[in-house]
Amino acid sequence: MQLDVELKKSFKDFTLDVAFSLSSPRTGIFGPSGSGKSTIMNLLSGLELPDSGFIRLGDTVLFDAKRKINLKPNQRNIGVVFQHAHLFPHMSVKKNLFYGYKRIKLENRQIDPEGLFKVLGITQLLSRDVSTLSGGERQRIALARTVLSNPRLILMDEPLSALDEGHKFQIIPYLKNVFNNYGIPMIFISHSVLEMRMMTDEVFVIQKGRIQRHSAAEELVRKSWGSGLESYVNLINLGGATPCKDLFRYKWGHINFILTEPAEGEENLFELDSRDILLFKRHPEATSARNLLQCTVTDIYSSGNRVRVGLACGNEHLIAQIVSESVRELGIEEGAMVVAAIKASAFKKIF
Amino acid sequence: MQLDVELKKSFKDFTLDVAFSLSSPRTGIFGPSGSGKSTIMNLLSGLELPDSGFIRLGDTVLFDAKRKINLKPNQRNIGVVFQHAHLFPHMSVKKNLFYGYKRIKLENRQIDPEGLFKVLGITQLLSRDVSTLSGGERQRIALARTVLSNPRLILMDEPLSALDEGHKFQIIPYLKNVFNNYGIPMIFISHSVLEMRMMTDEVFVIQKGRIQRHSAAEELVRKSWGSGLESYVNLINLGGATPCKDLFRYKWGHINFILTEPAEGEENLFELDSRDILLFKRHPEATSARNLLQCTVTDIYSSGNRVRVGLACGNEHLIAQIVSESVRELGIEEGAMVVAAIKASAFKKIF
Amino acid sequence: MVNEITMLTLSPQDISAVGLSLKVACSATLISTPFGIACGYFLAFGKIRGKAVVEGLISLPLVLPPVVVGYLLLLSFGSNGLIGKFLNLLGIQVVFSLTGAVIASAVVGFPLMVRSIRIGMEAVDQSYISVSRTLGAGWWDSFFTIVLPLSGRAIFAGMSLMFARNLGEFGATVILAGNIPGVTQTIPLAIYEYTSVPGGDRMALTLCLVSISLSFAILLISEAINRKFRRG
Amino acid sequence: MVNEITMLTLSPQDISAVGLSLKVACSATLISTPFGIACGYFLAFGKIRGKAVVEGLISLPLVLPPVVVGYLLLLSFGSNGLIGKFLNLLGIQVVFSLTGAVIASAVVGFPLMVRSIRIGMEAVDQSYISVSRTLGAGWWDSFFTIVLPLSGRAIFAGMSLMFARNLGEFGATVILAGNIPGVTQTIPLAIYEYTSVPGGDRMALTLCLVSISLSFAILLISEAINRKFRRG
Amino acid sequence: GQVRVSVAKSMSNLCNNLIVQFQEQYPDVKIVPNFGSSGALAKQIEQGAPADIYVSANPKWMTHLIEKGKIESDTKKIFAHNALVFVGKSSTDAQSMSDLQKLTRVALGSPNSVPAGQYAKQAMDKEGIYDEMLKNGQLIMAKDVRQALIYADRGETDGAFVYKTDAMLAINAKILFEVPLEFYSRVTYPVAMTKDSDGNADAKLFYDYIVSEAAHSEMIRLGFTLP
Ligand SMILES: Nc1ncnc2c1ncn2[C@@H]1O[C@H](COP(=O)(O)OP(=O)(O)OP(=O)(O)O)[C@@H](O)[C@H]1O
Ligand SMILES: Nc1ncnc2c1ncn2[C@@H]1O[C@H](COP(=O)(O)OP(=O)(O)OP(=O)(O)O)[C@@H](O)[C@H]1O
Ligand code: MOO
Ligand SMILES: [Mg+2]
Ligand SMILES: [Mg+2]
Repeated sequence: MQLDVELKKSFKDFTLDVAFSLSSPRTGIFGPSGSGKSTIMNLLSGLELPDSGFIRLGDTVLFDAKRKINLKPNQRNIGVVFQHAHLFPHMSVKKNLFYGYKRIKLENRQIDPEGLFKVLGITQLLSRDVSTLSGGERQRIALARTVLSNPRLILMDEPLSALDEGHKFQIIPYLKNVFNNYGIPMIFISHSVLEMRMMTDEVFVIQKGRIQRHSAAEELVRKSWGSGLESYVNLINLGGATPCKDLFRYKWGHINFILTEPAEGEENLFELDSRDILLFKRHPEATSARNLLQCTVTDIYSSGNRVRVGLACGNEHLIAQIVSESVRELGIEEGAMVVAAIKASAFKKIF
Repeated sequence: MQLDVELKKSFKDFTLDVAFSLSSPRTGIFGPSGSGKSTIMNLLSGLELPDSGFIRLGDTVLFDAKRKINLKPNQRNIGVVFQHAHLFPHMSVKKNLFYGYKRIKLENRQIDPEGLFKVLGITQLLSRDVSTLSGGERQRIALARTVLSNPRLILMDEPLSALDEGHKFQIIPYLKNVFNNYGIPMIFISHSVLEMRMMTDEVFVIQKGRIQRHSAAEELVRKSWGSGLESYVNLINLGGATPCKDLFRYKWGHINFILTEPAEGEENLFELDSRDILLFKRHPEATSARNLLQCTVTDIYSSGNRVRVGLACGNEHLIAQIVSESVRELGIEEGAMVVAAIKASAFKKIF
Repeated sequence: MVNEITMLTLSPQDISAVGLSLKVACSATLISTPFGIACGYFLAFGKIRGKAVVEGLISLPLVLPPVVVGYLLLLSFGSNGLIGKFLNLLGIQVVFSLTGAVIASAVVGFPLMVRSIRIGMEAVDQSYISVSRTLGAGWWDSFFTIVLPLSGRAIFAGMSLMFARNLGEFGATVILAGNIPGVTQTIPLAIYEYTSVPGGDRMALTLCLVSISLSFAILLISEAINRKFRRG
Repeated sequence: MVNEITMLTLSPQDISAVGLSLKVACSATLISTPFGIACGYFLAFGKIRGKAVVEGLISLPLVLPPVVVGYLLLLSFGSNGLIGKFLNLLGIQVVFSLTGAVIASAVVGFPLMVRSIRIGMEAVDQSYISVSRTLGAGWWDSFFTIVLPLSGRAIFAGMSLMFARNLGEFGATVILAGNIPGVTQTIPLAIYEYTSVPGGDRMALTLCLVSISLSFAILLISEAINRKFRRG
Repeated sequence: GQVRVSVAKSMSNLCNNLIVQFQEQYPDVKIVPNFGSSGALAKQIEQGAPADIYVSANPKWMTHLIEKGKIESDTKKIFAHNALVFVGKSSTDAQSMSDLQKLTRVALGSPNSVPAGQYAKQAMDKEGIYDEMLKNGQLIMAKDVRQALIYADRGETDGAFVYKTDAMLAINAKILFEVPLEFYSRVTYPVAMTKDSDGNADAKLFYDYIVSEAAHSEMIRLGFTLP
């Protein structure tokens, strides 16, 4: 997918003026509240009319002010998932789900609803009343409804921010599954760094109606450091779990991790707070930490009294965060060897 | 304050039947959704009529079915803070704040509005339009509005659950300040264990319309273990911070902790995940952990493959959570000595 | 009048009046509904300036005495009137026909229906419309599957209001459609005629009671529909 | 009629009719408003069974032909009527007086006002009322400081609807108050007189235009108030 | 065939009875009556509403239609006459026009719009009491005769000027006196065929029937006087 956009839109005291091209199927738009994220989405989907500019998706011109082209929202084939699910209150869950599906030509119905429902875990909700659904369930239905309308591109406007932490992480794997399985490109709007890292590969950062920069999603976090309170979170993809006594062993590259948490499936994402990695100069003796890794320090960057240490363990990378005092005490410098101790319980399963 | 209650109330498919007495100024009502928490609140405040029973607050009878006494909500002098702030949309922030205040007799106006606004940090909001407030601001206004009405008791029905994590922890210190400064007793309704621990001393656990048990707030957490995923969080009250190189030293009983985070004031609440405490049999040599504590194991309880170890460090107590394998390796048993290592960055400031 | 309620019987002419009234009120309501929905939608969602003017025009039949409304309709639909001439070419006779009664009722009840529908449509969340558009529904599709069902309660309320008003409509009908027994004599016109017959009061009262029962029936039906809408 | 618009002049009698109409429409609207609010509140929040019956009774004047309504009012307020006898003792004369015109207008316009207010009140969130009660406001206090302001838009809409309807009210007024120039002859009654005389159409038209202007003015005022309510 | 008759409402009773009589003789002819106030009927005819015969209670409207060229003027005939009476409760003390000024309230059709009111005004003017009674607020104007009758019947006014035919509808009120014929011009009900009726033989048939003596007995029964 190739999307080329150049748009201007003025409101009373806000002006959006952006131009960008994107080809990554997982793109993020990141920015603070009021920066214009939703406005971009409304313009792309045709719900609002730009003052000038153009929108090209692949080789279809969706909008061109000069050539007076302006496809209606229903002609654009762009799906939208809003912050609030906006399930139609007068329809059953099933009717909601098939609303878009029924409106596409038979030959374009490439998605198997049953399969999608299974992927999203909503098969058992079909007969429920819309008003009885929880927030997470509502968002999954909304997503399924959009996917079933067979869009060429899905825009997601903070689909998770109305959910609490529990629901949020419950729905992310579903989202990822859908986009992996059905290969639909998407633009993900959010002001959460964590969501961005999990959902997108590259990110446009927007501020006051203008695009500030364009970078890889991972960059966002490292660079955004310095704001102070947040610590870096390692996102670690592990393979399937093998029981090992009463714990579980996971493959991480050539290394094994011992975790307290079990997991099903062959792909699992865990969160490891950079502060949960304890560094030793020498191998400690008896300790309650289950994972002791021999690592090489690859880089060191610091902010205030805290230091982030890049570690290479085999082919994999980790970031540990320690205090600057420890750097001196442990003699940490690029190329130095250290032992990283990680408790089996420090890994938090995202999905 | 002494509150004696005996109430029955039946709905179509729900019956509330409770009897309790309470005297603690910080009492919690804890229970799952639909257990009858809000119903209790509505009955206490007079917004709903009990089928039978009585309510006595101090020596005032607010309700007595047999004696046909039923004070109106406005005669009960009980303040309520709801889950949603319910600020009156047609009034300014200021009018909202003084709604109750204007309705009490001059001689009863014991609270100084200016002081309260300062405590709640809302002085600069007075001239704002209600619709421009954020969720946290709205709740603080709602709280101030209730406090200014000079109630003998404040009921709070999940005042935090509509807020996101950031706002939630932002408002808790304000809440605590208010209840400390003005000495108004309160009943706090919630289904969050953490909120309960922070806001209340004793807790009634309610389920399906009946009181299951009555216990100290701390008990709630320890006993609730076994549900699985959650780890125990140590809530640690520390004194004022003293800068110490680029870190900060806090007093905890007779012990000092080294933290990365600064704090103002002489009372600070930090969260320490039980999984962030690493245990060693012997004192480890060079390590990035800033805090090494010599502790005695006081008790051990386990669930699945995880074990919680009670530790005594001087007069203070901590709970560490490790895997059962480590218990064997480290030879942990009641009375054993271990070294607890805690990174300076493991402490998370709540307020 | 009160002591004469004892015998309530309807003459054949009364029965035909009741039938005509029902026919007229139903047709007028049903025919007006699409226009009422269109006007309600325009007033609720339209972004054009001068909505107040349109609203004022729609409210006219409310402000003018019904007899005047009837006279203005007679001017337009009479065989000398603009619309009347055109309809005559098509062989449609409005004056002195049931069609005329329906038109008179429709015009007089219209402002009430539009107000009700407008309030309901103003309460429809725009987001649902946006969502349906992005799901591939065209404007009309979205209108029929989202806007209409979501303002269903208000539409039914408007219809029942108009129906009730139509049951009592006299002034405009008597001018445009005439008062012809069996053809255009609805309940109010029959009541009017009874007042010039000795002992006509009792019969008039009976007809009033019929009107009242009809309107109660409609009220109950519309409440039931409302309740269903509120649930579903 | 159309080619006669050229000269629009009002006779002194017409001017008095306009004045009376304004007086009657304003008084009827203002007097009905408290009752309309009470009924609207009851229908919106009341928990008693049989609300449908109350609603039906309130709707009666809508369903019956205005002339019948006027006749029923005459029965009640006339010197032999129950209420009439009582009021006579107090020295209040309803029949053939401006008071009668006001009562007739109030009764006929009432159902429209109540419907509008009811819809508005149904939209008021009960929680605000609960909150105000726990803040120490008594029932009336809460009603005046919360319920009324929050349903202000609907109340004004109901008032303007009723006012408009009153400008056109003929049937009930003419029976209860009589058609007495300078005393009870409002615009619709004056129009009726003109239309009953051959050649009176031009004068009738002039009065219609006055009515229309008045209702437009009210419409614009109520729109302005609405906008203020939406903002504030 | 079909005959459309526009009948002033005050004649509806009479007309209905005549139609029944007529159709006993001519069952094939369908008479379609339309009842309304004389003015409303005239306006309908003026605007081209279908009508073959116009029976008016107000000669002015007949003249108006003749001026507008809607009437076959040579068919205009006096159909019936009526008499003006004064009705009221039996307790009301009024035996003649000269007693009226003593009464508190008197109802009459509005002289501007109701013919019966015009006749009443004529009578009172003749007696020389109209202007004063009007000034004193003793006169209650009604929109039609029927309304004036209701007022008198229910005792809202001491009495009312109505036609003799209307007085027969009263339940409580009695005829207190008949207004002497010399006090007002004669109450006439004109009837005529419209230009639209052109060539409608059945209409002519009905027209001839109601202006013939066949109608007289019914007129007398209902209180009209014969032309
Ligand atoms: N229809 C409109 N009329 C006037 N101003 C508007 C309109 N829509 C958006 N704006 C303004 O445009 C700015 C950007 O709004 P937008 O909704 O795009 O922000 P956002 O980045 O999506 O914020 P959030 O994260 O809060 O959703 C805001 O200042 C908003 O007030
Ligand atoms: N007015 C009512 N009519 C019928 N049932 C009611 C009513 N109010 C509450 N209930 C029922 O009573 C039960 C308890 O409700 P309540 O609101 O007290 O729960 P809660 O503990 O506050 O739950 P939550 O945590 O979700 O707020 C629920 O099953 C609810 O459906
Ligand atoms: O039939 Mo009339 O025009 O009311 O006298
Ligand atoms: Mg947005
Ligand atoms: Mg609750």
